[in-house]
Formats: sequence, structure tokens, C-alpha cells
Amino acid sequence: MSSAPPDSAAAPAAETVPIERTWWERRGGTVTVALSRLALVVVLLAVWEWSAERWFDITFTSKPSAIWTRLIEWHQDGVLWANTWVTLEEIVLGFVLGSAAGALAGFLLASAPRVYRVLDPFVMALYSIPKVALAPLFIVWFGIGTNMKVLLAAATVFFLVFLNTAAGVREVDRGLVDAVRLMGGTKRDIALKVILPSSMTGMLTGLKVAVPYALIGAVIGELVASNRGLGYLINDAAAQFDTAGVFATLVVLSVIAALLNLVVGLFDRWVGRWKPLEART
Amino acid sequence: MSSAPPDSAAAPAAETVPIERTWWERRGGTVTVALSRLALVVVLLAVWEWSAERWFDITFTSKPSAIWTRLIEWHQDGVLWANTWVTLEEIVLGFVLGSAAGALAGFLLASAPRVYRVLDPFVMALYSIPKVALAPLFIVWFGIGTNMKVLLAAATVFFLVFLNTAAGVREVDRGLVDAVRLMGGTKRDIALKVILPSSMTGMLTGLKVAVPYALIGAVIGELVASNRGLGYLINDAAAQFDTAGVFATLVVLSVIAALLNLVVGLFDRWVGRWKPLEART
Amino acid sequence: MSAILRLESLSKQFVKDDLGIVALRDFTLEIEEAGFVTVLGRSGCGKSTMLNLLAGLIPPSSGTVTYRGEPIVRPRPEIGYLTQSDTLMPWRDVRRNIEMPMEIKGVPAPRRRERAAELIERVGLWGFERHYPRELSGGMRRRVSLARMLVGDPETLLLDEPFGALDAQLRTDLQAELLRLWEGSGQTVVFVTHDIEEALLLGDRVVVLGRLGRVVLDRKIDIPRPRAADEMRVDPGFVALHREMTAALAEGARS
Amino acid sequence: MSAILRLESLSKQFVKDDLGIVALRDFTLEIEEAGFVTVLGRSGCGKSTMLNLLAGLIPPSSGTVTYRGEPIVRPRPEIGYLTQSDTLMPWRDVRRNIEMPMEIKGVPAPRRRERAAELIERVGLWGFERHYPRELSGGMRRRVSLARMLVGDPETLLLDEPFGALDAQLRTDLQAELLRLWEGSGQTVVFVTHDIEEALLLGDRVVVLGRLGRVVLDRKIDIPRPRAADEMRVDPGFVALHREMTAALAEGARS
Amino acid sequence: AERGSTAPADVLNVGQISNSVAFFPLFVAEKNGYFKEQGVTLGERPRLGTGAKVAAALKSGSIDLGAGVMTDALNLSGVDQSTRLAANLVDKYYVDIVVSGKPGWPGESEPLDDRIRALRGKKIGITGPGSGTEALVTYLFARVGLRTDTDAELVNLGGVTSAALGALKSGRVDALAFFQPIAQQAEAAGIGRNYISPARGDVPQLSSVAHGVVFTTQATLEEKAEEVAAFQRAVGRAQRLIHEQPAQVEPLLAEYLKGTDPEALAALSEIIREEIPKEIGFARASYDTAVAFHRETGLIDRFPSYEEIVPRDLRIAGP
Ligand SMILES: Nc1ncnc2c1ncn2[C@@H]1O[C@H](COP(=O)(O)OP(=O)(O)OP(=O)(O)O)[C@@H](O)[C@H]1O
Ligand SMILES: Nc1ncnc2c1ncn2[C@@H]1O[C@H](COP(=O)(O)OP(=O)(O)OP(=O)(O)O)[C@@H](O)[C@H]1O
Ligand SMILES: [Mg+2]
Ligand SMILES: [Mg+2]
Repeated sequence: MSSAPPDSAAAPAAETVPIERTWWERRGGTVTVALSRLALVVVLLAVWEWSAERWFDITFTSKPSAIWTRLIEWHQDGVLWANTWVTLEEIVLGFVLGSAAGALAGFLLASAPRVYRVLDPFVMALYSIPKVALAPLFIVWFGIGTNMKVLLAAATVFFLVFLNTAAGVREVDRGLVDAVRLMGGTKRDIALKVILPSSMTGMLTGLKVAVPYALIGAVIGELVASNRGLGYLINDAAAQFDTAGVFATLVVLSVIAALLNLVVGLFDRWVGRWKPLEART
Repeated sequence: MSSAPPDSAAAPAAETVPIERTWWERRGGTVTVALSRLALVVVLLAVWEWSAERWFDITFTSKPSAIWTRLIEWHQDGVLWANTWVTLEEIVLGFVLGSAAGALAGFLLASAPRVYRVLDPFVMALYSIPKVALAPLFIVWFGIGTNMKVLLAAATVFFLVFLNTAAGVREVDRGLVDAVRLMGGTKRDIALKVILPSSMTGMLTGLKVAVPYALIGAVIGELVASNRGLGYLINDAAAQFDTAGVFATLVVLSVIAALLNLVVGLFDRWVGRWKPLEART
Repeated sequence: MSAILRLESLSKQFVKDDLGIVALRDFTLEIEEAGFVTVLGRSGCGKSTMLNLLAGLIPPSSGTVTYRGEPIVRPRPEIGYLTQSDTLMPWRDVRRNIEMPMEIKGVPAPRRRERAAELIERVGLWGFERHYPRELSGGMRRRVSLARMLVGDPETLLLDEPFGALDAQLRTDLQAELLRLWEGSGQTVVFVTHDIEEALLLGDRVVVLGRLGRVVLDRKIDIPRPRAADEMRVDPGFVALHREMTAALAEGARS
Repeated sequence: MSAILRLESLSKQFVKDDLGIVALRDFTLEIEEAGFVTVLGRSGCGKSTMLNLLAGLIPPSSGTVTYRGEPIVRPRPEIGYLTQSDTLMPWRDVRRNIEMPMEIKGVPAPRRRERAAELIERVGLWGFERHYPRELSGGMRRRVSLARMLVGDPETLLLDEPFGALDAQLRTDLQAELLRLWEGSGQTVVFVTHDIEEALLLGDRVVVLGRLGRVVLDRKIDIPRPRAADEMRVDPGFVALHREMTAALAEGARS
Repeated sequence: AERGSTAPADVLNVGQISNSVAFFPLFVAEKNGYFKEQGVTLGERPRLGTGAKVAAALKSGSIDLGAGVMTDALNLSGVDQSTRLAANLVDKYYVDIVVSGKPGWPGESEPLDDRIRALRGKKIGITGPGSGTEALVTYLFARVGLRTDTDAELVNLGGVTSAALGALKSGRVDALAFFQPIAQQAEAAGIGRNYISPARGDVPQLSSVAHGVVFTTQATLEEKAEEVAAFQRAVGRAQRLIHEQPAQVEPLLAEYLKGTDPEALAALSEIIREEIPKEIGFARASYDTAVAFHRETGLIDRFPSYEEIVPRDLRIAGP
């Protein structure tokens, strides 16, 4: 790679040297971050456990050991996995559907600014409606099955991804668009080769913001009509004044959120591999 | 403005001509958009009204005329204004608090990427918890008054503004930051003179996305524990199967959302006045 | 030779608040097919605006731009335009940036790879194929842009200060390369530069623009080709032309 | 004269995946106070990297950079740097861009306004105060950057191809302006250019860089000032120097 | 749009508001396999939280039967005259008023009216506006000439037990009007005490009143006549079991309300036998009391007659 072709009269080729980096130099950053997170978790749990009976009212805050016990119990009698599985399915379906639709809509509408301006207040109005208030309507229209919950999650995700993608699209450098037009690119080329990659950051922010809301959407759906899923578990535990149970479910939710977030994060890194190191997440 | 100073040997000054634009050329775009929106509203309402009894179950969807009647009724006995006022206060306070805190945190944390990476999963986990599930805790900690609702709204808004601002900050052009460093700018100068203006787009997307969630947060708070506010009205109407009442409240909420959105939109235009026309909202 | 590009009583003004900023006023120019026209003019006189209009990137405020008699309303792939500012895709490496026009034309991948390699070598960037634009020096980025434009095999080339950021040696090499490409190919070239010497070295015809695109001078250059810079510099005919251009530029600034 | 800037056995390599891309290797240079050093070198030879190191924008991989004996670890306000690429704030108009260094220094508003107006006039942008960068031509943006740098009254000026995008006339004007500012002010100037003529016209000393920043030539230029371009071009001493530089550049490319 | 049932033949989807004591018979029948025995399978079993949602699910065909309180059934019949009652689950008004453990409240021996007057000016947590919990407070206040909108502050806390207990414990409200078993839970957790309990007999006028009910629509009764009949047989059997075999039922109750304090459970199993009728039918008197109660509290303005809403086979003679 560092040898110039024989007949080139032009400037010198790149001079490169292999970099020897120790394992620590390569992975050190990641490891430090992981360890810091772990430490933080441990500290938080310890403080919680320690202060649980002293400062807080344990009936409402529970404590890590009790939550852990509950998780083990649920794990043993299978309650945990059956319900987690149901909710996970709703979340993933809702997230994928909602973000695909949101990205597409953001993409299309932001390229048609007039239409976007006309529709904007309607979208906002629609999204300002607390979905729980419409629960009866949701039930009437979509029943109480998985569909309704997937739809609730998707609807919430849609909006966030949509607005962020649209903002990303509007920020695209005109110069780059013009460059593709000069190459004879069609609208499709512009969309795929310029707008898509350069609005990625916006879209990814949308995805990241939407992760928690996919969970919330699905769980709210389960609270609206709970027959299974983590929302049902929360509801059930709360009705029995079983705070440890409520928190145990929330822990599972947080883990799901972290996993989804990880997926989005990996995607983000892959998409942003051209960026200078400082600008990467 | 178009006359060069006498002793300048350099290039010619800008040649400008006043542009005579008719009222229509100036305002035409805005007017068209407004009219289109109005037309859309009218069409939607007409279709709704017309189809209400034919296609839908009016018990769950109500119809515009019934909603209008209910609004008038509530207006006359003062129920509407008293409750709207309560909720509006919560929303505005929550929005302002949440977005100020979110923007600040996004700003600070994105400038400290290590810390950001460590905290990121915790923030995500926290946000994935459906706030209704924490209702007991909220009640115990923050009571059932206005505070609790403002806090709920602010918490929701915080996250959205935070993540969007942070994304905006990370996208800042390194070249511009370097330029300020070359001028001897301190961290503060960099933050105020480069990062702040160039992460504005991200922050504004955050604000825009957060508007509906400020409303939802406040209303959820009122659903959790209240005896006044629009959330209470919804609850009351729903319990009495008064769908028109539910929708009347939702209309009020939508109007509030539209107004808040307008404010954010104006701010956006003001901030983005340097952008080429196509890139403005 | 027939005119391939024709600008007729063209005006362009940009809107800023309630003012129109005039960039070109009543501008008329014809460019013959297979000609090499160099354009000189002071900073801000409207050269880039003219090229933007020729390329169909922006619409004129009044007047017409035609290409082979057809009005230009949008960019045409047979016109290649190397803009003054960088428009490389930051997320594509050098090779993929250069391949882009071919991707759009639907050239198959192996052929693309081959052509790209050829052009990378021609602009002296061998070994930098996998670099992203931000990892290149200013001159290198310029060369990538040049390669990207050439890879589209345009019939007409619009070049806005293509060699401004390059060192003398490389500039000479690429000038020679450009002339080699152009000669006998039937391509039409419109070349904007600030360097009078470059204008005289390359052009069949030099157009000097004054304020708001007024044509101060429009002159055939009949120095025989090949023209060698070193010899030319001492040639009295060349020196006279150089003076004439300098004077025209100075006059353009005044009016 | 004592060395104000000293680069000692400096190396810089950029990390790309698992490779180090060498931009400068074992580079040593001293720049005396109040000197005007012009730097020539082929595209990609490391000129901008060198200036970035001098300005303290990037840290060296090894070796030291000192300013008056102190190591440079971050940018210092007494060193002004006009970078090769545009770094105007797109949301500030011309005037406010130029005022920026003064804002940072805490100069009161009326004084800022006055100084900015002065510099706007000096770079020939009278009437464009309220324009945003995207509303300016390439050359105009360059001039705004120059004005912005000058307004900070730096003790040492680093200029990376400042006049590359300007027309001959304006270039001559601004060169004269720069010399006028510099002469007798005690300022130190490091001026990167691609134009041999410009290098000889301006510099006390010319440094020609080869691959990876190897110093191919380092030479005092003792043509008496004021140097007029037109006269110089026919001066045999000048022609000889020009040849020498050309040869040095060619050699730099080979090694 | 009235939709048909979404459940296949032999299957009934049964929704209920929550897991409150009122729906214990359904749990017993399910656990002991009575439904299977009678030839019907229960499909979806959502907990819907509010009467409005139960009604919505019923009308959309998502569920065939809804278990809720009389208020919900009457509300639904206000918008849909084909609403029918399908089983009487609790014949007592199973909402209790719980007050915080702080001293200052009149003791249990004090007359009812005095205890009610002591609520004046207090913050009272209810599940929501228009709910049976609000109705009880309104009813009690009306007894002593007070008005809920001026003489006390009613706070909606939603149907979640822990939120209500949280509010009481942290002093955000002074009293709660909530469904059973909140009083037992509050007492077991030392948060408060059962202050006024119609189910316990504190309010003589409410000694026998249809309250916890299963309701449905005429269409379902016709379309799924056999399944509904099987359902009714199974529930009836469960109710008989509760009355006849308390020992067998206690562990079931513990399972139903798992996590509840044993002390509270013991108290509950007594009460449950009192509350749950021996048969699923509705006596005219207990229906009329319910109507009178709802009329008194102003929650409902249009009432179906006994004949209208109670199917023929569920009309029974008074106790
Ligand atoms: N988008 C715009 N909005 C407002 N004015 C503009 C815009 N683009 C260009 N102008 C103005 O038009 C005039 C001509 O600009 P143009 O870019 O064509 O100059 P140029 O001849 O290419 O100069 P240079 O040699 O410096 O590149 C300038 O006065 C500039 O300020
Ligand atoms: N961020 C970076 N990452 C990787 N390589 C880089 C980076 N910046 C510069 N380089 C490499 O360093 C070398 C020197 O670049 P530099 O910008 O200093 O050249 P230059 O002499 O200024 O060239 P020009 O005259 O074209 O501006 C080039 O090979 C370039 O590819
Ligand atoms: Mg230009
Ligand atoms: Mg450079």
C-alpha cells in the first residue's frame, strides 16, 4: 500500500507504520467505562440497601435484597420468563415498526417542506394526547391482544423517530445535494446517497430517545388491559402492595432497555465509523 | 450601504436593489399553509361528524358537534377554565424546568464524553421505567399537589431535551471549536460561542419533541393523583362514559400543544435566521 | 464552431431580507463547442455565480441559459462541474467518493473499481484510497474532487479554481493532464482562475469579468500549443498579453 | 536574532485503524523573532500539520515545540493562525465574525465596532458587514478569516495559503498590506504558499519541504525591499532563485 | 360498531377490573377447574382497571363477560340498553373508609354519624371521579347533611392499592375510600384502620346491596348462551364452596391475595363469607337498594328496571 505505482509522476504515496498497541491501549477505554459503570451499580445498590430501612420507607422503596429474592422466586416458578417474553416481543415489534415508519415518514415529509408545515401541528396535537386517556378507544379499535400493545409502542416510537429524522434531513448540507444533482442523480439517488447517510445522526438520536418509549408504550398497553406481560406483573404486584415485585419488574425492564440501547449504540458506531474519534458516541 | 469608502483600493462593494414584493409574495406562503391547515381541520371534522353515527360507535368516538356542545357547557359553568389553568401552569412550569435542566445537562455531559458514556445506560434505564408504575413513590415523595405534576412533566421533558442536546453538541464542527481556541477562548467561550449556537438545532428538536411529553407528563400526574386539572376532567368524563367530555378535554390539550409548539417554532425561526431559506422550518 | 453554451441577458440577484443582492447584471456570453475558455475576474465579481447558472444549480432571475439550444433548468449529467468549495461526502473514503458518479450511472462494480484506481493514480493519490476526506490535506481533497468530476466523462467541464490549492509542480502536471484529456476530445471547458499565467497557458480564449459580470475583455489567445510555462514567461507576446489582462482586471474593478 | 519558535525532532503520525499515517518525521526547524518565513512544499507534504503543531492545535507524537522557550501545549492567543479551511461561524455575519476575537478578549463594544469596520475596509469588504458567510464568494470568506485573525493583534502569524483563492490584483494589495503591517512591527510570520513567486516576494527566508516534512532547502532571500513583482520577474537573481526553488520542490517529491 | 365475540366456541373471554376480593369466586372456580367441568374454557382474562375499559372491551367483543361493580353495569346500560347482569358476586358494598393510624379519630364505638362528621374538612383518597368509592363518601356525607364538593377534598388516586396506601402513610391524604382488601392491608401494615365498613354492617341501609357483578350484553347471552350458562353454574358452585367449605377456601384466598399479611387474611375470610352470596342470582331488594344508592349519590340518572337488566333465570327471591 505504501509503494507508488511505477509510472506515476505525481505526489508521494501515504507513508504508514503499523501501530503496536497493547491490549490495554486498545481496550482500556472500554474496560474503564465498563468498570466505572459496574462500580456505580454496586455503590448505588449498596447505598439503597443500607439506607432502605434507615431513611426510606421500605414499604414503598423496597430494597435490593428483597428485589433479588423476588426475581429468583419468579425465575423459579417461570412467571418471570413467560411474561418477559411477551413484553419483549411487543417492544421489539413496536420499536421496529414504529422506527421504520417514523424514519420513512421523516425522510419523505422533510423533503416536502410545504406538506410538512401543513401537517406539523396535527402531528403535534395527536402526540399531545395522553394515550392512557384513549385507552377505551384503543380497546374498541384494536382489542386487548398483542396488536394493541405493539401499536401503542409503535405509535410512541414513531413520533420521536419521525421528528428527529425530519430535523436531520433538514440539516443536510445543500452542497452535497447539489453535488449529486450535478452527477445526474435522481431524487432517489439524493435520498439514498446523501440525505440518508447525513441524516443518520438525527435518526439515531431519534432511535435512542425512542428506546425507553417503546418499553413504556408496551407496558402502558399492558396496564390498559393486562392479562400478561411485565405490565401485568407490575399491576398485580402493585395491587397486592408488593413493592419488591414492582421493582423486580422494573429491573427487568431496565435490563431490556439497556440491551436495546446497546443495539442502537452498536448501530450508531457502525454508521459513524467515518467520524473523527472525538465525535463518536 | 452600497457606496464604497473613498480611500478603499479594494474590490467593489455590494450592489443592492430594493425588492418590491407584493403582500402575497411576502406572506403568500404563510397564508397558504394556514389555509391548508384550516381546510384540513374542516375536512377532518366534517368526515368525523358525518361518519360518526354511520361507521363508528359513537359511545367511544363521540362527534364534533357533541364535543363542541360540551366545551360550551364547560365554558359557561367555568369548569373548563379553572381546570385548564391548573394544567397549563403545570405544563409550562414543567416544560421550562425540564428543558432548562435537560439542555444544561446535555451541554455539560456531552462535553465530558467519558462521564457521559458511564452514565448513559443509567439514564436510559431510568427513562425506561413507566412513570405510572412509580406513582406510589411519587405520591410519597412529592405529594399530590402541583409539585408532583410539574416534576413528572419536567422529568419527561428533561430526558428528551437532554439526549437531543447531547447529540447536537457531539456533532459540533471541530474546526469551529479550534478557531475559538486559537483566539484564546476559554472553555466557557467555546461553550457559549460555538457549542451553544451550533447545537441549537439539536436542542430545538429536543424541545419540539418534548412539547407533547410535557402535556402528557402533567396529565399523567393528574391521573395519578388529583382533584383538578384536565387530567381530572378526563378521568371524570371517562368514568361517566362521557366520551364527548373526554374528547373536549383532549381538544383543549391539543390547543395547548399547538400554542406551545408555536412558541418553540418562533424561537426556532429566530435562532435559525442565518440559515438558507430551504433549511428553515 | 457553434455555440454550445449561451447566456443571454442574464441577471441574478440573491434575496436577503428585503434587498436584492445583484451578482450578475445583464450578462451575455457564448461559448463555442470544443473550446477552452478561461475566465478571470476579481473576487466577488460573479464568476462562481455564472458557473452555478451554467450548471443549472440555481435559476437566473431573468434571462436565459441554453445548452445546445435547450434551456438549462436543472443540472445535466453531460456537464461536469468542479465547484469552488469542497463537496466530498465525508462518510465515503477516497475510492468510494470517486466511484459515486459511476454508481449513479449504474456502472458495474468491477469496472467502477478499475476506473477509480486509474483516476486515483492520475491525480497522484495512490495509497490514499481508504482515507476519508477529513484525513486528507487541502490539496488532496481538491484532487479527489477533480477525479470525481472526470470519472463522469462529461462533455462539458466547468472548473472553478481547480488548481488554486495545489503546488506549482502538481499544478503543472495536472494542467498538462487536463490539456491532454481535452485536446481532440471535443470537450468544452470553462475554467475559472485567478492566475493570469494559468489563464493564458490553458485558454483558447480569455474572458475577463468586471463588476457584476460585465465583460471587460474577451480575447482569443493564439499562442501555439504546446505552451511551456518557462519559455512563455520570457516571450514578449506573452508579456504583452499578461499586461493587457492585468489592465483589464484593474479596469473591471473600477467601473 | 533569537529563535522564537523552535520545533525539535518533531514527529506526527495520525492513527487510522491499526496504522499510523506519518505526516512529519523527525522535523527540526527554528524560526527567529521578527522574521518572515515562507514555506513551500508539495501537496500533502505536511505543511498544514506543521502549522497545526506550531499553533498548539494538535499534540506532536514525539519531539517538542516551544515558543520563547516554553513548550506549546495549547493554542496561545499571541499566535494567530489562519487555517487552510474555512472556520467562520455560519451564524454570525461578517462584522460579528470579525469582532469575535475581541469579544473573547473583552474589548468593549464601541471599540470592537470601530476596529471591525477598519479591518472590513482593509480587506475590501465594505458593504458586506451584514452578510452571513454562506452569502459570500470564496475569496470574500477568505478575506473575512484574514481580518478576523488580524483583529486579534497577534505577535506571531501563521498563515496557511491565505491568498490562494484571491485574484491577482487583490492578492497584490493584500500582500502589500501584510508587509506594511509586518515591517517594523516585530511580528513573526510563517507563511505557507504554493506560489514560488509569492514566497520569494514576501519571505526573508524560504523553507522548502519534501516528503514527511524533510527540509529540502532553507535559504535566506536577500532581495532588497520593497520588492515589486513586475520588476522582479525579469531580474536574473530572481529567476535563478525561482529555478532553485523549482528544483528543490522536484527533489522533495522524489525522495 | 357492535362486534361479535372474538373468542371461539366453548371459550369465554372474561375481563375484570382488578384482583379485588369481589372477584374471588371467579378465581376459586378457575382454580378448582369448575369451568372445565361445566364445559367452558376461559380465554383472555384481562385486568382492565376501570369500568369504562371493561365496557369498551365488552362492546368491542374483546371480552364476553365483564366483572366489575354495579356502577359500571348501570353506566353501561345508560349507553347500551342491551346490558344484562350475569352473576352476583358480592352482595355487600365492599368499599371501606380507612383512616390513618394517627389519634384523633372517633373510635369504632362512636355512632356512625359522628364518625362521618369527623371526615369533614379532610382529604379523602378515592379511586377516581364517578367511582363507587366516591359514591360511598357522597352517600355517607349526604346522611349527615354534608356535601363532598364543599365539605371535604376528594383526591383521585387511581385503582392501585400501593399508591393509595402510600398517600395515606405519607400523610398526603387523611382517609381513603377504597375497595377491599385495602382496609385489611392497611391494618396489617400498620398504616391505618378500618373506620367505616358497610360490609361489616356499619351502615345498616347498605346491608344487602348488589355490588360486585358480572355483566354482559344481550347479544352475548344469545350468541353464547351455553357457555354463559356453564360459566354461571361454575361460579355458583364456587360460591357454594366458599360458604360450605371454609377450610378448603382459606388456602385459595391466601393464594389469590398472595403476599397479604396472614392476620389480614384471617379477617378477610370471615368477611368474605358474609359478602359473597350463596347464589349468583339477584334479589329484587338488593337490586333496588343499589339503584337507590346510586340515585342518592347522583352518579347515574337513568336506571333500567329490575326486569330489564336481570335475566329471567337470575331473578331470585330475597333472603
Ligand atoms: N447565497 C448568496 N446570497 C447572497 N449573496 C450571494 C450569495 N452567493 C453569492 N452572493 C454574492 O454574489 C456576488 C458574487 O459571488 P460569486 O461567488 O459569484 O463571486 P466569485 O466571482 O466567484 O468570487 P471569488 O473569486 O471570491 O470566488 C458576491 O457579492 C456575493 O456576496
Ligand atoms: N486527520 C488526519 N488523519 C489522517 N491523516 C492525516 C490527517 N491529517 C493529515 N493527514 C495526512 O498527513 C499528511 C500531511 O497533510 P497536511 O495537511 O499537513 O499536508 P499539506 O502539506 O498541508 O498539503 P496541502 O498543500 O495539500 O494542504 C497527508 O498525507 C495527510 O493525508
Ligand atoms: Mg467563486
Ligand atoms: Mg495544507
